[in-house]
Amino acid sequence: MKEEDTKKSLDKRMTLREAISKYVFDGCSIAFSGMGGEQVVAPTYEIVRQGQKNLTLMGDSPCEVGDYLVGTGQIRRVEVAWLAFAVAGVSPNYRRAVEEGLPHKIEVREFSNYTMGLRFLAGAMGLPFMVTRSLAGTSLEKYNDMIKVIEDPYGGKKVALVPAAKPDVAIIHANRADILGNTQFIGFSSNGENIARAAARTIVTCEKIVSTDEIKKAPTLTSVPQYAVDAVVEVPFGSHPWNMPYAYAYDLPFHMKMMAGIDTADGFKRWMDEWAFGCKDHEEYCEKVGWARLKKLAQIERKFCKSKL
Amino acid sequence: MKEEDTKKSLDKRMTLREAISKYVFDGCSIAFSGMGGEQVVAPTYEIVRQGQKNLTLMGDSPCEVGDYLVGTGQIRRVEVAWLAFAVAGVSPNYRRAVEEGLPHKIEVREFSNYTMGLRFLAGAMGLPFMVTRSLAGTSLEKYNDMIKVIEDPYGGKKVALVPAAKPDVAIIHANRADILGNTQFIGFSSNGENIARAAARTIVTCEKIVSTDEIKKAPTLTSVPQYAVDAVVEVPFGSHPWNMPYAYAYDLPFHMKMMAGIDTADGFKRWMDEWAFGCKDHEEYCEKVGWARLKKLAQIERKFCKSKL
Amino acid sequence: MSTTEKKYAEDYTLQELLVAAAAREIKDREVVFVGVGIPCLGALVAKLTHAPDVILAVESGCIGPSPYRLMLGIGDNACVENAICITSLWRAFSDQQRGYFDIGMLGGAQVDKYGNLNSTVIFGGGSYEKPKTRLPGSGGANDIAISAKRTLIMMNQQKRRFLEKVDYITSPGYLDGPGCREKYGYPGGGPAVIISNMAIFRFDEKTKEAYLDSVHPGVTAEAVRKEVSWDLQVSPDLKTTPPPTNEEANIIRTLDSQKVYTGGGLKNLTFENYIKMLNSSHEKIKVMFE
Amino acid sequence: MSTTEKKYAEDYTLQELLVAAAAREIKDREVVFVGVGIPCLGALVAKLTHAPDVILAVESGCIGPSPYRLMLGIGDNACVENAICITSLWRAFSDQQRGYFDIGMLGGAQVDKYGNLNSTVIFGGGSYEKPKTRLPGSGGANDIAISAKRTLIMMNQQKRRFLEKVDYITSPGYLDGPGCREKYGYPGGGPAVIISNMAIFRFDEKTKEAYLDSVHPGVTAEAVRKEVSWDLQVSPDLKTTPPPTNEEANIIRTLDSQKVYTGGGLKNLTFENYIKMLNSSHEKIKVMFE
Repeated sequence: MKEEDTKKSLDKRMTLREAISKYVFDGCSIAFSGMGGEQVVAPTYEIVRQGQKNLTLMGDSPCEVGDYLVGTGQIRRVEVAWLAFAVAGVSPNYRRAVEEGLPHKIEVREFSNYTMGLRFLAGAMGLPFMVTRSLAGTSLEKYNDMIKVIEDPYGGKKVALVPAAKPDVAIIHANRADILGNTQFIGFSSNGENIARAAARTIVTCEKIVSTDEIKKAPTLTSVPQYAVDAVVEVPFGSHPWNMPYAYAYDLPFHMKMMAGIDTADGFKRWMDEWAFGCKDHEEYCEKVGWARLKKLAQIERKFCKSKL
Repeated sequence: MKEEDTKKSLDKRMTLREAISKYVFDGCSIAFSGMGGEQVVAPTYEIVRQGQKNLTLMGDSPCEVGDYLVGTGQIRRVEVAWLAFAVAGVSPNYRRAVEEGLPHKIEVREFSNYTMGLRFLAGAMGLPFMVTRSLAGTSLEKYNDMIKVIEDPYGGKKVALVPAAKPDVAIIHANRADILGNTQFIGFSSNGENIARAAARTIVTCEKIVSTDEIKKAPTLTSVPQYAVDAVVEVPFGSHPWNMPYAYAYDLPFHMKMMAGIDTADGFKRWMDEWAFGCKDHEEYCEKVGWARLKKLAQIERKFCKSKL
Repeated sequence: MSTTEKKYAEDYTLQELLVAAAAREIKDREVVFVGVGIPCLGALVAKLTHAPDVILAVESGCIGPSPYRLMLGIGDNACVENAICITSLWRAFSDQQRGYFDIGMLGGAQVDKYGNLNSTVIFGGGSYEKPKTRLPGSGGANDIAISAKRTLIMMNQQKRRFLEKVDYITSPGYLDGPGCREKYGYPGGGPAVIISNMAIFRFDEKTKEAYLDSVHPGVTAEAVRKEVSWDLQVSPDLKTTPPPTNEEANIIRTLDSQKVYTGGGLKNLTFENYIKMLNSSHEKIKVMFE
Repeated sequence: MSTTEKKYAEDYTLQELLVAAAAREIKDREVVFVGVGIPCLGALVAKLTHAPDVILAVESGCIGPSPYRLMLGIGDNACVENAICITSLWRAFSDQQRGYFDIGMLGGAQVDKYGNLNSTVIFGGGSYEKPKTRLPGSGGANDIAISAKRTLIMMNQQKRRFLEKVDYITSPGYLDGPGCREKYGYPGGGPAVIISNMAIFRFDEKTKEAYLDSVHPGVTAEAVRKEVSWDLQVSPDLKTTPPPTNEEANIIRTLDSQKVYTGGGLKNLTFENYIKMLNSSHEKIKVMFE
């Protein structure tokens, strides 16, 4: 279907399986929202299940989505700022791929979080590139041919340029959206609003689908308007084990268990067998984690942060 | 006082008179928020009263502030996209200045609303310039030496560049702010959040000063954080006769009376005598307009748009 | 045909016909970047008739309002009313530059055969620096002309306004003809239509020149040609612009009961009548949206 | 002096001393761009002791939170808790580039005498493309190093980490020495301090080289020099790093009761203990903020 038609649809709901199989294709470039939290985890498992290949990942600091899809061999190239699991640890599959070429070598183009953010901003604005004070004079510039340093035409010093990022597909995970695709982050949006616009096709996954009337009660919260969205999928606990602001706390103990699990290539395979292929969908994943545990994470969060929405 | 010190002050409240006399100086460049509504009117009258001269106005589509300060001869140069009064009519003082050199000639550098917005965005981001698809190939580029057209270094077509706008002073009018300077627009922000950051010194005028606890109840509404603000002034009805979202409706009949009043140079002088010099401050202006009338404008607005804040 | 014709209002004014003509250029579900005046009223009429899912957008940063009143400006409070998204000026224009906006609305003091518009200066023997007439300038027009997928132009029909070449290109149409927009990588497609007080013009796909497509009731092609400075081509299939329907006329008269946009009502608008207009519009339009 | 000394905790750990040392680098009312771990905990301790009006900022876009718990990441929910502004990543970094952020916090696997940091690759005989050790990469570090007014660096003290020259400059310090940052127009001032598990280093204003300014209790200058690859200069006024105060130690132990940052607690963290930590932190820290 033409982009025009899906972006103008009045009901963009579908299942996660449908959305991923419709828009994520072999050889495509793909980007995800999230930053040190709010990670797009459930769609990552679904992409592992479906097995799309030769992907180019464009991201600032992707966690599961970077490490897993490198580990499964689905990624061919990354354009990123950072790949690890923050407090939980480093990225074992990324290390194996770069250091040992396992399961195969990947191309790497490195930026910083801000300049990946600027690349998505340029893409979102329909501009060819963006200027930045970062990068110039450092090894990032030296080892990455996508970064250009020019003399400021307005007579200033050297400035670096980064090209627009325009992924084929973006998947962003937000607190809520309506069936038209109007998407709201109640907490921070990281680069979500720009990643959504930079992509040709945009899948919004959200904790909760709400009515358009609910959206209209807080219109300043709408980071992504409907005209930038192709699909809307309700995926509660879609960021687990990560936190989701105003929804549930970080499941750090689960994350540590996962880190121990994926430490070796064999362990990683077992983890995927159990948590990706062993669950037919995200609902089964949640059941396996345990609804009581997930509910506890939501409960404890309400103690700290209560949203009026 | 050093910029550091005022921006770190824990109580930035002052009167409009104090704020303008402290930060608006002869020969300075100045910018204002607002776009087809939310205009910064009360501070304009105060600048007329205080008489600062040789100003450079940087703005997208300024109304009173452009026309009045050109009419009083306080402006030396404008860098703008548009100067008029929208539905109410054209800008008589701007016309007199350009067509007849009255009260004196002014320098004009013209941009579009978007590209002035991008100039403020560049200023807000600490960047030397911004790229745009607008301007190239049109007369704006031809007659404005500040616009440069280059070949896209990433191999694309021609693109235009516009330099960062970094005014000495910005005055933005918002719905609410706390005494630290955390500033919230409940409706649209036009270019307010970038103008505030682009300037060296930033005065926030607002309809209402609220507690920091109130600000924290809707943190996503904070368009300008305290570290970008030097002064906070409570100025209810500060945009009259313009509308302020979620506060009061447009006073179109008053605007038409004003337009008839300032149509000639003599008429403009009389209007200033009556409404700027004839009122010692904004409070007297409001009294003269009539509190009952202002209250009615607030009342009718609540019928259309109710804010939960 | 007769049943269709019956729907048309009989006592309509020229201004109302222009509003209706503008409204009909808008398709349902489109994103429309609206300005002040007749075209804006047209967009509201479209939303209340054949295009309920149209998304209005304005320069101040409001997306998708459903106001119960006339929008008196691009930053009027009507623009935040029941909006789906409220953001900033730079973001709204960036979304347009990204390609999300289907139609933009423009006007000017001069237009030429390639749809280039001037709303900046009339030289009149003078120059850019010292013109005969200084106009307001671009505002967002340059950006809309470059980036909206297509634009609708609203003009007064006068020979001195419909020119071979405008004094100053504020808002580019097709510049010097075919291929010019591509040279600069303009994201948008350029002008689709000019609606004047006499006629409707469209643009030839090959030559990019404006041709006469429709005359308003009672106007001849010859009369239009007299008010155009270039050798105007006329469509072999010349139409007559249909008048507003009863439904359209009713909405127009409710939203603009004081004839702010559709008559000379602005100059003598009293505070009392203004408040009355807002009150009655709130009552009546609310019902239509629900 | 004795009254001051009495405040110091007696049973503190090295990790707690590092947290306190980081906290003391922060002045009240400063804007601090915090990351994960020890420095982040330091920023929270500063806010709860000598710098109540400090503004924390994180990369995900949260400005000015006052969380009742440990921040477990730069996008942890603790970052939105009682925040004064919640926005986007690009905006937070743009505000830093504009010059609003006083201090940024950095770490790495290698540092050199000019404060350049490597958190990308250890060549180890290999190359960038085929290194011995692949590290996570810049994240926001390159941007913080370039644009924060000053930076605080946290490092493990080992000869192979304190180098004459790093393999790869992820985060520039003073590059090749005086004048280099100016050449590229970096908005920020560069590194102010390195805190290691043995000592505190500062930078000579003229040479831009790191020198030894303070040793932690029980550590000698000679021992530090053994773990540095360049000819380390020692301050004529060499200090001993003060231990955490009782108040600081108390806050650290409340926020991180499971020793996630300040001990080996992370690996064996049970769900039960984790929830317990959050609950008790909520109770106790809430009181401190109020």
